[in-house]
Amino acid sequence: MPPAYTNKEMMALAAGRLVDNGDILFAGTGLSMLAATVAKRIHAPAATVFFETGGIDPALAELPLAVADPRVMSGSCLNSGLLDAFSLLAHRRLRTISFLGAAQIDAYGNINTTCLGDYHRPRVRFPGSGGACDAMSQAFAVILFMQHDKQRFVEKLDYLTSPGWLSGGDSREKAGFQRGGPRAVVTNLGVMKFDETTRRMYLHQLYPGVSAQEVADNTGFEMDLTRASQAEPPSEAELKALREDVDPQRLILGPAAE
Amino acid sequence: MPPAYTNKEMMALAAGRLVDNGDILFAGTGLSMLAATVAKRIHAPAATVFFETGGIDPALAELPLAVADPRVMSGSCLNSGLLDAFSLLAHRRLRTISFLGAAQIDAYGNINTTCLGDYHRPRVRFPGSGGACDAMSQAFAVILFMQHDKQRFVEKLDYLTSPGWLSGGDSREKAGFQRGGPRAVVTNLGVMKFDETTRRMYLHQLYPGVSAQEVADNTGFEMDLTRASQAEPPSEAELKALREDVDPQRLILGPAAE
Amino acid sequence: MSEGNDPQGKFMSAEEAVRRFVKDGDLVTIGGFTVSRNPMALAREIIRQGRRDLHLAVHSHGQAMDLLVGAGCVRRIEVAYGGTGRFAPTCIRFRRAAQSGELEVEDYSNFQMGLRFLAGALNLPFMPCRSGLESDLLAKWGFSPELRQREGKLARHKAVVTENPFGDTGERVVLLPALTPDVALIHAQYVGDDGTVRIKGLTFLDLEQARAASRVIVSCEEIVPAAYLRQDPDQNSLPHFLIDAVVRAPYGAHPTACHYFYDYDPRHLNMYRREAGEDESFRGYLKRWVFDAPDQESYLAQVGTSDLIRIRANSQAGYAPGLDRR
Amino acid sequence: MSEGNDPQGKFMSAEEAVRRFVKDGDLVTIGGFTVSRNPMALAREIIRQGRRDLHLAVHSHGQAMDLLVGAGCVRRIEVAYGGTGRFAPTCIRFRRAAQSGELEVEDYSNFQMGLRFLAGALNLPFMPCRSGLESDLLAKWGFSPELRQREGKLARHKAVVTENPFGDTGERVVLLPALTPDVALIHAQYVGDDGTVRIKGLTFLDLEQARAASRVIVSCEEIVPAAYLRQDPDQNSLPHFLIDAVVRAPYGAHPTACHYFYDYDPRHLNMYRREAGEDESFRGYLKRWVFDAPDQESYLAQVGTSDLIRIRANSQAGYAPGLDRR
Repeated sequence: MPPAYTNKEMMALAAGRLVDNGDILFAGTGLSMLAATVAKRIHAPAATVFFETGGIDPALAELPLAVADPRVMSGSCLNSGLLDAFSLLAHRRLRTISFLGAAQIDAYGNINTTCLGDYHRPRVRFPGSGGACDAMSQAFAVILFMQHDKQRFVEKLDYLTSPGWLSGGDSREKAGFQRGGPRAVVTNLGVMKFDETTRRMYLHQLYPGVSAQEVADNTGFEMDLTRASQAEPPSEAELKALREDVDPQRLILGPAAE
Repeated sequence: MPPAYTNKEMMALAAGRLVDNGDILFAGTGLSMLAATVAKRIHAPAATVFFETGGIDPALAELPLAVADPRVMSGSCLNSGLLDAFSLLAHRRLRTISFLGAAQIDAYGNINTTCLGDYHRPRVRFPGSGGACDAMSQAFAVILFMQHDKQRFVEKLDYLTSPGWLSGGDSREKAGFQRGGPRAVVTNLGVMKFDETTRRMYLHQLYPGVSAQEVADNTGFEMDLTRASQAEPPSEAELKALREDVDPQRLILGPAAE
Repeated sequence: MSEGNDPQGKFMSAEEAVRRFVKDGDLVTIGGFTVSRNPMALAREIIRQGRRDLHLAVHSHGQAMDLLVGAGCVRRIEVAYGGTGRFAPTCIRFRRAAQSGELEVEDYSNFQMGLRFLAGALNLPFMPCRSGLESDLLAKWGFSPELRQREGKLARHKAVVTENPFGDTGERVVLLPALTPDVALIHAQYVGDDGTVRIKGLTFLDLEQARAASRVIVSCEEIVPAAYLRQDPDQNSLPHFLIDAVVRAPYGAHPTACHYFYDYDPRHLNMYRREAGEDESFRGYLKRWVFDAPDQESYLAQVGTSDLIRIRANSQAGYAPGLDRR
Repeated sequence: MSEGNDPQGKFMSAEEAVRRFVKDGDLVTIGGFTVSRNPMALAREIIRQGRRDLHLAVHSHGQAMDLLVGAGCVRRIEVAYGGTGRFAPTCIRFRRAAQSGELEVEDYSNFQMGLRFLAGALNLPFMPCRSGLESDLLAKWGFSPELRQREGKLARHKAVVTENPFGDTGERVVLLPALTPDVALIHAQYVGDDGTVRIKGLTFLDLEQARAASRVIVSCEEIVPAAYLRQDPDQNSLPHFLIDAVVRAPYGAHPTACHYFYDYDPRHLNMYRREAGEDESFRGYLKRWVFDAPDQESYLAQVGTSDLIRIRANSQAGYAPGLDRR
């Protein structure tokens, strides 16, 4: 019988699998921290993780709960500050991959982490850009985390915090961006990617036990479901690394599977 | 009988006397290094010296021969780099006083440290601006060192490296500078200052034994000589500090007085 | 303060530093980042003294910002992020104040805020930036053009899009106005008895914020002889002549972390999240932790020895390994 | 190199580093400042390999710049200052090459060059600046508009004067184009066996230069275990993944100084000033100190033990106290 696992575990591992050995990873808090650290411990030991706060390639002996956690300052290659970190994010030669979460996303991978409702009198206020707009504007590529539901996968964002593929096609390039844009969206249902030409989101992989219809039902815009394959379930080795090594206190993973 | 002294000694001391206790001094090489360190040892112990290289308030146990001399990195308050140093030079609240030398100066205190003759095929090439243009543009005030002769005190500069009072009057302010400009010119004959209204150079002090006519004979433009007073000769204490404490090897002072 | 010399009268209590250097209506910036090195002792003193109409300019800020906003000291904020990681993904009082409209918010990104402080530090009027073209960070202004015209401290525009004049392609670039705060509040590990500041661990934007500000207040864990810090000037962070006030405040960043001294305090931060959730319980929090504790010493007595010991940093790691952070 | 691990093949000889990473015509920048931490071992290797048509972009530069210019490697230079303090108030070969017209010179100030490297490091297209309005630094262009149009590596303008769009006063501001060198040459005290760089003493513009460049070569006094440098990451300067080549070169900055390792060498610098003064004696200098000494080891044998010992840095001061510097 295959091992039981939670949605969060599947998401962290699905995102981690998108990391290549040698990648330079710009990680945020929460799931992105898990994805980066689990990838580094399983298949990408030469990947380097750094944080917008200036912590470059720390030992990460314990899981940081924020990008300013003192755990990103220990055993590092370099302790610096925000401007140094962003100089690496934006470096012409480094292929920095960024992990980000969001409150809303549209069909072209533009995201909202600022508010719902009117900006001047928001119904719900979120934390804001932080480094998200910078990563979406300047990183080599971005991998996004989302809870998959219609309130979050929307036709039109309440606020466009961070530019993805804008209105698709070559609109991002025309707007003045030199590179980057979202590469994948990892949700609790599967992994989406973006068409090479139209830059519109499509379903790339379904997690075991999830149907394409479930994705459609939870997406507030039209999405191409025809290219989907099945994601590998988490392996014993992946789950062991994630649970015993990366987040033994389940600080980010939350409650264990039944 | 008063003590014998050299021109360079008189110049270093005359410039040093212009320093107030508590001043923040941006020092270059050569005489400016002497002026700053001798002032600090005689009447302005709370003056702070820093260098464009990033050496902030070093101990200066030995005289540096260049602003990148390792002697500006020892016992310092802070070792940083050029951008930090220039942020202090340009700081809105700090009243940084800069010492500079030059190859040519005009009646409004604009200076040339770049070349004689045509810029593209110079007759004589000098080192260039270094931080001089930055100090003349942004320091709170500048004190200049010059050898006093007609080739150096000229009607028109071969190259305007660093802006002084430009064409006089309010031309500096109109050009866009927020503050600063040259306060005094210390030469081997005396000390010049700039008229508060016209911003034209005038003779402020003559060294002992120097006549106003001598200044006129060695100046390539009309200079008001009517306001000149006599400078105090170096005191025993000043000479002792300079010779025994600041530059015992006479690295910058050069040959001693007969 | 220590028994060191104090020729310039820089060393003083938090009460005196805030009284002398933080005024109603000031443009204030605070050092640290989310859960690290927030100048909490200074923030609590600002609340005690009832400062009003402050304009905060911060990047990713958490505990100090949320407390000042919650206590009603802040009228306007320029901000990139309000959160404390897992403890409060969005700062609780910040969220409520933004939603109720009592706080005027102007959003930027972290790189943008970093460049704006850098511009202030280098005395440049603006900075170019490649972040945010076509985003609502540029399109939606929290501070209206009219307000910007009226208030001398605000730049005329939130941002301006222009073309790079040095290339052939008409490449579009964002220009951002410099930030020159009236006062910067910084918490550091060490200050020398001449005022020299040494920060350990990440410096975030503290150095740019301090250099951009007209006045700088530094609270610190330890005051040490200047000669000790001058043995290795490479490690120092800010020169003494930029610092207006130094306040000795052990655990002055609590409940946020101070690298090599103490970790963040998960129990306090979780308790804060619960109490900040409702107006009445938040008033109870302020009473207990700010107003009834008139200085840092009485605040620490309120925290108690067992929590202070539990978060004490391990000398090798710089944090508290194995700390229960649930 | 040391016996450390070298998974990415970064550790190599000066010969290999220059052969692989410095090409004819490259835009090259060098770290250090006048008489300190010039990457001399790398500069000598570039001369040995006969690189031509280099375009140097430097701030205040002395020994390495003058040697490269004198040896005929450099066609163009963007520079703020060419001198070595008291030893050569204007660099000797630089002066001759500028006067003869064989070197094309474009002048900036040090703050301007710093901002241009910073722009490159932050991937910004330009930087504003308040230095140089109404000066010939702006008015006189060393590189003509036509040359700038023809050469892809050059910005279209030396500088542009514009207005600050954020104020009401039409305040004038200088814009300066970013510098993004093909290669940066840096000399550091320590490199970890993973490539992490630690510079002691002043960092000048080395960090901005390295981050702005497409490729980075670092020569160093010592290669040490990465774990040693990671014990105090606050003191490190550049991350391993920015570094393309690491060259172990003890006394690699000689005759310039390397803080905590050795002072500048006054005898050598005075001798250089004399020999650089005439073409023939300068050819003799190059023969003896560059071509007849095919690597750093033979160069140091040529310098000799007594000079190396004489300039050795005192551990407390970081330089050689009492050194005869006349």
